[in-house]
Amino acid sequence: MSVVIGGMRLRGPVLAASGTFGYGTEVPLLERRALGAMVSKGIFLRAREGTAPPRIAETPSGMLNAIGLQGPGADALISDYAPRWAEWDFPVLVNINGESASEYGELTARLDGIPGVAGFEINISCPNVEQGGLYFGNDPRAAAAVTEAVRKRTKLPVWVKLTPMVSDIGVIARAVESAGADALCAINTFVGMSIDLNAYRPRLSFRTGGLSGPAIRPLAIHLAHQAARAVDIPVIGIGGIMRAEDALEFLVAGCAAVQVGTATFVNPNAIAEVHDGIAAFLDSRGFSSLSSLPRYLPRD
Amino acid sequence: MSVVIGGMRLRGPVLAASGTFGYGTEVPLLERRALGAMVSKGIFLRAREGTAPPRIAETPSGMLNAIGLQGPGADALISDYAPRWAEWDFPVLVNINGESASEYGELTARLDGIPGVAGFEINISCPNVEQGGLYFGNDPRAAAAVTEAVRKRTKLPVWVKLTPMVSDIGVIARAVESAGADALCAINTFVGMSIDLNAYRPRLSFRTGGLSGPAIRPLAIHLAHQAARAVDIPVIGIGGIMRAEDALEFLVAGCAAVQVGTATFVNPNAIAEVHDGIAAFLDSRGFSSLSSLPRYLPRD
Amino acid sequence: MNLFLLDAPITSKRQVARGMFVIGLHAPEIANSVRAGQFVNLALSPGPLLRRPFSVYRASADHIEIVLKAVGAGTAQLLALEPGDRASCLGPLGRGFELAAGPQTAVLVSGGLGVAPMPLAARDARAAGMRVTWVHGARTAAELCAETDGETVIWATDDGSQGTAGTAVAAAPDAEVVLGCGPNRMLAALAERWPAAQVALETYMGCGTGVCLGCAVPLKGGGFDRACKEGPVYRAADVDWSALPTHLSYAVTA
Amino acid sequence: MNLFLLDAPITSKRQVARGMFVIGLHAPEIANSVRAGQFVNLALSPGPLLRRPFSVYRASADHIEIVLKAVGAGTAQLLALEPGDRASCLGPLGRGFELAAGPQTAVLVSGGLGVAPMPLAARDARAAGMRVTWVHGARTAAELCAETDGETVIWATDDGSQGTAGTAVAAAPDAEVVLGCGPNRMLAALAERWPAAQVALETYMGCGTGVCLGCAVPLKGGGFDRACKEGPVYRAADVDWSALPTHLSYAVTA
Ligand SMILES: Cc1cc2nc3c(=O)[nH]c(=O)nc-3n(C[C@H](O)[C@H](O)[C@H](O)COP(=O)(O)OP(=O)(O)OC[C@H]3O[C@@H](n4cnc5c(N)ncnc54)[C@H](O)[C@@H]3O)c2cc1C
Ligand SMILES: Cc1cc2nc3c(=O)[nH]c(=O)nc-3n(C[C@H](O)[C@H](O)[C@H](O)COP(=O)(O)OP(=O)(O)OC[C@H]3O[C@@H](n4cnc5c(N)ncnc54)[C@H](O)[C@@H]3O)c2cc1C
Ligand SMILES: Cc1cc2nc3c(=O)[nH]c(=O)nc-3n(C[C@H](O)[C@H](O)[C@H](O)COP(=O)(O)O)c2cc1C
Ligand SMILES: Cc1cc2nc3c(=O)[nH]c(=O)nc-3n(C[C@H](O)[C@H](O)[C@H](O)COP(=O)(O)O)c2cc1C
Ligand code: FES
Ligand code: FES
Repeated sequence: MSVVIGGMRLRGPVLAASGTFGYGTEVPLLERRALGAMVSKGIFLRAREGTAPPRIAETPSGMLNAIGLQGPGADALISDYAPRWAEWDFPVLVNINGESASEYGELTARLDGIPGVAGFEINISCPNVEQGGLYFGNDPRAAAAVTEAVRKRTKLPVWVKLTPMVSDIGVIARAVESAGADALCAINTFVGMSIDLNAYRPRLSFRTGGLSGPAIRPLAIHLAHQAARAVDIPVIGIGGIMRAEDALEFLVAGCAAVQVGTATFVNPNAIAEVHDGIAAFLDSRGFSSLSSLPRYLPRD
Repeated sequence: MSVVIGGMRLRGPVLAASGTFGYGTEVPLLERRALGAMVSKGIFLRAREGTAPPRIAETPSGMLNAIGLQGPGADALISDYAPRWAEWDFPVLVNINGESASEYGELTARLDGIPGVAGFEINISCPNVEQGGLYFGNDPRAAAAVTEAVRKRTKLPVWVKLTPMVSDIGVIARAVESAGADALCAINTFVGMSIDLNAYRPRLSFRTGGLSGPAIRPLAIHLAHQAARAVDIPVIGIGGIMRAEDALEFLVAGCAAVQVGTATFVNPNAIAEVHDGIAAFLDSRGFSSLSSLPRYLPRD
Repeated sequence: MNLFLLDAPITSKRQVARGMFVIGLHAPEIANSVRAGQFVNLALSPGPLLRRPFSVYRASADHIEIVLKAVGAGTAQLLALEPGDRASCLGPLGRGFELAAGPQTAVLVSGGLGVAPMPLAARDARAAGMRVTWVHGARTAAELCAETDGETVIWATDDGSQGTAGTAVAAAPDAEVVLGCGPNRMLAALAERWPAAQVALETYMGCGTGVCLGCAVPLKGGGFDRACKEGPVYRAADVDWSALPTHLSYAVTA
Repeated sequence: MNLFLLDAPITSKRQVARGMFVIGLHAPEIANSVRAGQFVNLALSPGPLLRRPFSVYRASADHIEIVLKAVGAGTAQLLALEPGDRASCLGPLGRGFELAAGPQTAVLVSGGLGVAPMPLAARDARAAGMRVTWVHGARTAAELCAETDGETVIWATDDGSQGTAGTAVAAAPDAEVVLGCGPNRMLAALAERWPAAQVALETYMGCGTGVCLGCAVPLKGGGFDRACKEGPVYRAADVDWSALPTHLSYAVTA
């Protein structure tokens, strides 16, 4: 079940999504054998405290989060985590964030060449920061500028994580493809709000949060499919995958791989179960490999 | 619990959403006493067959639909339904659709003055038609042009139903407010896709469908709130309301009323239960009327 | 026509074929008014968002029965219920078989779970004065519903393990009145042989009450009907079988 | 530290105060390794998406117990389970109380459902050689957890209907080691009186395993800790109580 994503061979198509797997060191129970790759929690160049609690709220088949990209910054990442990643048998990509295109570039330069850092996932889609984040993901020119700034500083794989908060994801997808992205990740969370009827104000201190989980899956499949139709680089599908069948929907819809996020909170073995379930499905349908799975990807 | 929406007094804040209540004649079980108003299934000037089956697919806490605005057209509406509406003790608004601004205008002119037609809800947000629909809802100029075309043809209340498939709903909201809308309805369904793993293609014959139900509620609350912050006319909240508490979240977030859709499929008494639940809530918190409910509506 | 929304207690559960069970529900208002071919719409909470439609299998003074297999999450959850548990039950829904009184011959043709409306259909056809023959088919003997309600049944199995080898449609004798229920593919075959047959067909449903237009049935004459309102029983010749999905994809199965 | 994911059968259920129940689960691996103040994360399917955290109330060779009230959909569903039903149980999670061995005096202060970690805490404190006093408070006598595990308990009720009138914090004697659990508001009061107390606090949780950063606890020294990993037990003086939500809004209550 190995797949090649923008020049990088992964041992399987099921990856850990950013922000839902920490730095890969937290959950002892997890079966790592099935992990194709891990994307680290998003970081900025400098350490960030994140937002005040409450940071999460549950919703029907989903959850809102506004963590605010709490993280240790580049230096601590390099000293505390990268050395451990360097010893693992799967690649770790760093989810990078910035308040300007040049800050993204600076962070890339700082991390490029550090053993353990196998590539970059550019986050231009975080709904939970006051500066940057979503803004870059909404505007094709800004998205391309950030991608270029990162691309110039590294030869490692560069993935760009798209926001769903757009009228036409194809426009952004093509813009970042032209700017040198090796792959696209679709999608990040949708902006949502939930009201506390005791306090008569939003449940989250940040007021809004990003919606993840099974609730968004049909929307995510559509957006990943639209992105895949728009570009020639691989698209990694993300959003509400709980079981192998969910991942298979993204794969049939044109994705080359998938990331699993919120499911890990409910089931720390989710990645292994999704991976094994895909293998069992292929087997039961008589497909010898993932590449023989039929795809539904009409080109306009 | 009566509310005034753009000059029209409604006996309660809970309305029936378009397309989920037919023409109001179908479900005998329903308790009509609680209905503030009904919005009819969307129609075009001429009869439409709608899309081929499968038209719906269930998703986690939601459903996709691609009905394709099947409907009898203006003439049959006028002869078969309007006379019955004229005898009811709550207003019926017609959800109007067109392939061009002038077609919206023509339909309005045809229905204006017909006894039983109490107002118009302009649908510029249907994701399930090849022509028109979403296109008008994405572009502030097109949205305003449609609104103006309708506004010119009637003195009845004109509501505009917004699409969630935009980066900034406030822009569209302000555009249609300026063009003469009396109220906004937020929101229509989100575009989604679900894959049939037996056929390796989308479950819906139309390929994509509109996502409704509790899954979208946090997204809908956020969008209704954003719209309410952007304009001075009332906003009617729509999306995933199943119980009174869900409706109250929209009301606290700044909405003047709500529409209930998918919930009716599961519980034909949903509207009465939501209505009664709001009344009980106000009572338990010691609020003498809906207008004393605290609102969370900071102005930028 | 009246419609009832009941919080109905499960009163019984028994197996009638491999994987196929009959569940009894205390639902007096529905039991008293249901006609053969009509259905109820069941919901569990917590459970899937939408209700699930099931034909009424039998009805006594206070109880209705439904027959089902676990094909996905909703049916699996229903089958996990035990007597004493409750399900929300909306019904009776749809238009049933039309059985004009008279001394006619009637043949009831059912495939697999299409057995569901047949006990009531047999009862009502007999009450209307008809001579009833019931033909029931399945893939293999173990999947044939064992209950015949005292009717003589002609069996058919794809693998010949019981009764005629082949389909129920092929095994059925001619008759003046033909009633059918089973997979849409089988009903299409039945329509070829008996254009005037009444068939109860299956579509995905959103509401079951006629308001969502989700259950579209393509008509030979053009346009769509609602399976939950004008159907689920149709005159076989009226349906555009080529445009009706032949296979409803419930859970993922190979 | 090992973590276990078990499909645990419910083995018992009993009422211990008005609306408050103790549920027993067969979970040998967790029962053998859990420490006072640690919690388990329970899930039901179908049920809410996220797991729900519960302190371990007692642990025997093969079983753990939790104590709970129905405050919303998840807890109501858990309370509807009967012996024989199963729940998915992840644990033990978090860092428990630290009880250095020695002949010290210990006071356990609990309010309402904050009783949850106290039976294990009393057991472990005694095992560490401490003299234990347990002070338990609630709004009114009927809401006091009736089980004392053989410990002498000083009771406190807001309305004076049993024991001292007032809060458990006010009713507690001084001691060298202070352990507290209860509403965050009560813990803030406890922190004023005993800055060195160890308190088990409550936050919303996404994962319970340290990966989501959803359970942020604001620290006096700045920044945030994870209640599920560095907590839920904190040195009272380390927490910025003014920035910790005092009231977690579960279901809608007046
Ligand atoms: C009029 C009528 C009568 C029926 N009578 C019987 C009967 O007597 N016995 C019996 O066993 N079965 C009967 N069925 C079929 C039965 O309704 C389905 O097997 C059942 O709904 C499957 O639900 P599930 O959750 O187990 O399947 P899943 O595989 O979980 O369903 C998968 C998805 O398919 C969709 N879906 C499934 N069923 C429906 C539906 N009916 N409408 C809309 N969407 C749907 C939903 O998206 C659902 O999430 C009848 C169907 C109809 C229309
Ligand atoms: C460490 C710890 C130990 C606890 N121990 C106990 C105990 O021993 N006994 C006991 O009765 N209670 C205990 N609680 C509280 C218990 O977890 C909550 O009462 C329970 O989660 C409420 O769930 P509900 O579905 O009934 O409430 P709901 O009202 O349905 O919850 C409403 C919403 O609140 C949110 N929510 C609720 N709980 C949490 C949560 N914990 N994390 C994130 N979001 C949440 C979700 O959005 C949920 O949908 C503990 C909590 C923590 C953090
Ligand atoms: C608690 C939480 C934190 C997240 N943090 C990040 C992040 O730091 N960077 C990022 O790109 N995405 C982040 N995400 C988004 C996820 O990576 C993923 O895109 C999203 O949750 C949808 O997938 P899911 O439904 O499988 O969770 C976060 C999601 C959650 C729930
Ligand atoms: C089956 C179905 C048909 C619908 N048809 C229409 C329509 O004709 N016109 C329209 O403006 N909205 C239509 N809608 C959208 C609803 O009015 C509503 O905006 C949406 O479903 C979200 O609300 P809900 O989650 O309460 O259903 C339809 C929704 C459904 C589920
Ligand atoms: S199922 Fe909704 S109209 Fe038939
Ligand atoms: S609950 Fe996820 S980090 Fe603590």
